[in-house]
Amino acid sequence: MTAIQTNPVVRLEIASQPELLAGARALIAAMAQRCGFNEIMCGQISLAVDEALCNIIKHGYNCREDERIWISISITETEPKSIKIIIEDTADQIEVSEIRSRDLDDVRPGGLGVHIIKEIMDVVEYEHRQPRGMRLTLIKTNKPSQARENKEQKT
Amino acid sequence: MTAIQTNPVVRLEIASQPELLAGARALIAAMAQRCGFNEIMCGQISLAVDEALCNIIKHGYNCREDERIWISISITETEPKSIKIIIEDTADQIEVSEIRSRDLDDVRPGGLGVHIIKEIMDVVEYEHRQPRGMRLTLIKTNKPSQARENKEQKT
Amino acid sequence: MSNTQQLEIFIESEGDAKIVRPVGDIDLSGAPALRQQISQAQQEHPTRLIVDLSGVPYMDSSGLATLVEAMQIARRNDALLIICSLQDKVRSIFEIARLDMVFKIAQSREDAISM
Amino acid sequence: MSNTQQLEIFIESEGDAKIVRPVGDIDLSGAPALRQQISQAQQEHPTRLIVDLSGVPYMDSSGLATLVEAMQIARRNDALLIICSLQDKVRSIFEIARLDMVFKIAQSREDAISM
Ligand SMILES: Nc1ncnc2c1ncn2[C@@H]1O[C@H](COP(=O)(O)OP(=O)(O)O)[C@@H](O)[C@H]1O
Ligand SMILES: Nc1ncnc2c1ncn2[C@@H]1O[C@H](COP(=O)(O)OP(=O)(O)O)[C@@H](O)[C@H]1O
Repeated sequence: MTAIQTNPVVRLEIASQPELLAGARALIAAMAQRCGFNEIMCGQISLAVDEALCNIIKHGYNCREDERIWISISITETEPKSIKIIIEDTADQIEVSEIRSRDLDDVRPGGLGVHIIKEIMDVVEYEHRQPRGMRLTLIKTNKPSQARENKEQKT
Repeated sequence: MTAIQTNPVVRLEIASQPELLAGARALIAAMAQRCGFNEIMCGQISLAVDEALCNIIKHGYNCREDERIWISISITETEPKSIKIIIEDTADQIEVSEIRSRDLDDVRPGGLGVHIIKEIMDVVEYEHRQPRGMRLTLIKTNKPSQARENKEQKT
Repeated sequence: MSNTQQLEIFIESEGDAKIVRPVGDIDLSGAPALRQQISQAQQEHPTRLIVDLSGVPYMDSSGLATLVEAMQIARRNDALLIICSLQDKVRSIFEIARLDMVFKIAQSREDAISM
Repeated sequence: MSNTQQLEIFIESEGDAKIVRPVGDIDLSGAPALRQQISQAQQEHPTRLIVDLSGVPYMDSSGLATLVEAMQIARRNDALLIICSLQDKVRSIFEIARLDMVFKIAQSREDAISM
């Protein structure tokens, strides 16, 4: 599925509380920086993770604050460096095809999170965990020369 | 032992690599901020944790980079808010009395970490974990009015 | 280490414009407070509502949703909603969400007032 | 989100002074590079070695140990080691470690040169 074989160097477990997003973002941004991403990209990668965590809190756990979310982070040692972030929960499993943002032209509050995640990350893969919950795999590779190309292909 | 009964809201597991200290600091600073500490204090609390992690990497694991360190963070819900940080490893157990900094007047490189941790945190407790490794409990309470007093008592 | 900030929200007036100025990160934990302050400012039916983001280093889609809702309410009230003084990182999320063309965005607060 | 920086170290000269200017956090992962750069600057036997910390938002005891070692080497070489332009957060750790009285510390690089 992915070319990255490194063991996760960092694992974070947080309660499903909006107040903890800031801590998760700070950790992700610092790890992205270790991967050589510039400040704007570090901010965007932590935004993508923030959006995924928000969705788990809102949709997966219906805003219950006593549930758990696990985030594991690995960084490849070889160039071009990649950061891989796996986010897991124990929420009800839903069809992966139901996870999608609204049509961007139909402007209304909400419905942007999944779009933001997909715009920022190179790989965005939702799947069912065993025995329960969802797993989201996010990968971003730090290829300065190809960054532009990727973006153009995508849009 | 401690008055704080809250379950940890955040658990972090990192490999014993100096490159990961920045991520741990960023997380701790963001959590300390949730606890209402000002910017200087958030920086000092993450410095205390950084020093404890450095010691585990250097002395506990003899700079082996494939070992693990666990950090759990809890914050009290009631005023005055406290942050409690528990740091655990699986290194060889040593006598708690051996964990102490050099005499500050005997200026030479090193030998300051434990002193810094004790200056910053209100509670600093080392103990043996079962079945192996060490556990360090750090607590800092956000009592603006008493902060000065505590410091004066200590020095 | 971290320049994440606990959100504070200031309400200011200039002529017939009401200005809502949040300072800090706007995420799922901060967006409800912003929503509440904007809604309160809107209840006074100002002809011009300015959201000054100069003090916001970070916003996620919860913040965007709050602003889209505020814009829709402003339209119903025949009021003008202007967002101003975006930091680069926040501007980039408006662009990713393709909302940079949907909102009236001013460079500075002065521009927002005279727009 | 985070203003942690990957460490970069610049070596500059001004008159007979050598200036080592690290930019970024100095922790256990960055201290060895600082040690190596200072030691290299010391091998040229400057009469005055200035460590300009204006670009250092964070330092832990690994950084302090590096500076203490540099000071001891400077003493043996009859050279002057001056540290300048500490940010508040970094100054507070010098104070906690009671090293603020041990090092020669200047407010600015100009002061360090004319000291
Ligand atoms: N982790 C998740 N668990 C369950 N459903 C999800 C999850 N993430 C996204 N979804 C579904 O995808 C939809 C689109 O998500 P998103 O683009 O973030 O917008 P919003 O959260 O504002 O609805 C959500 O409304 C929800 O139905
Ligand atoms: N986690 C630890 N495991 C084993 N020994 C430790 C640990 N932390 C501290 N020590 C001991 O305490 C001493 C003082 O530590 P410290 O004040 O941080 O200075 P330094 O690390 O520079 O020696 C160390 O030299 C070591 O012997």
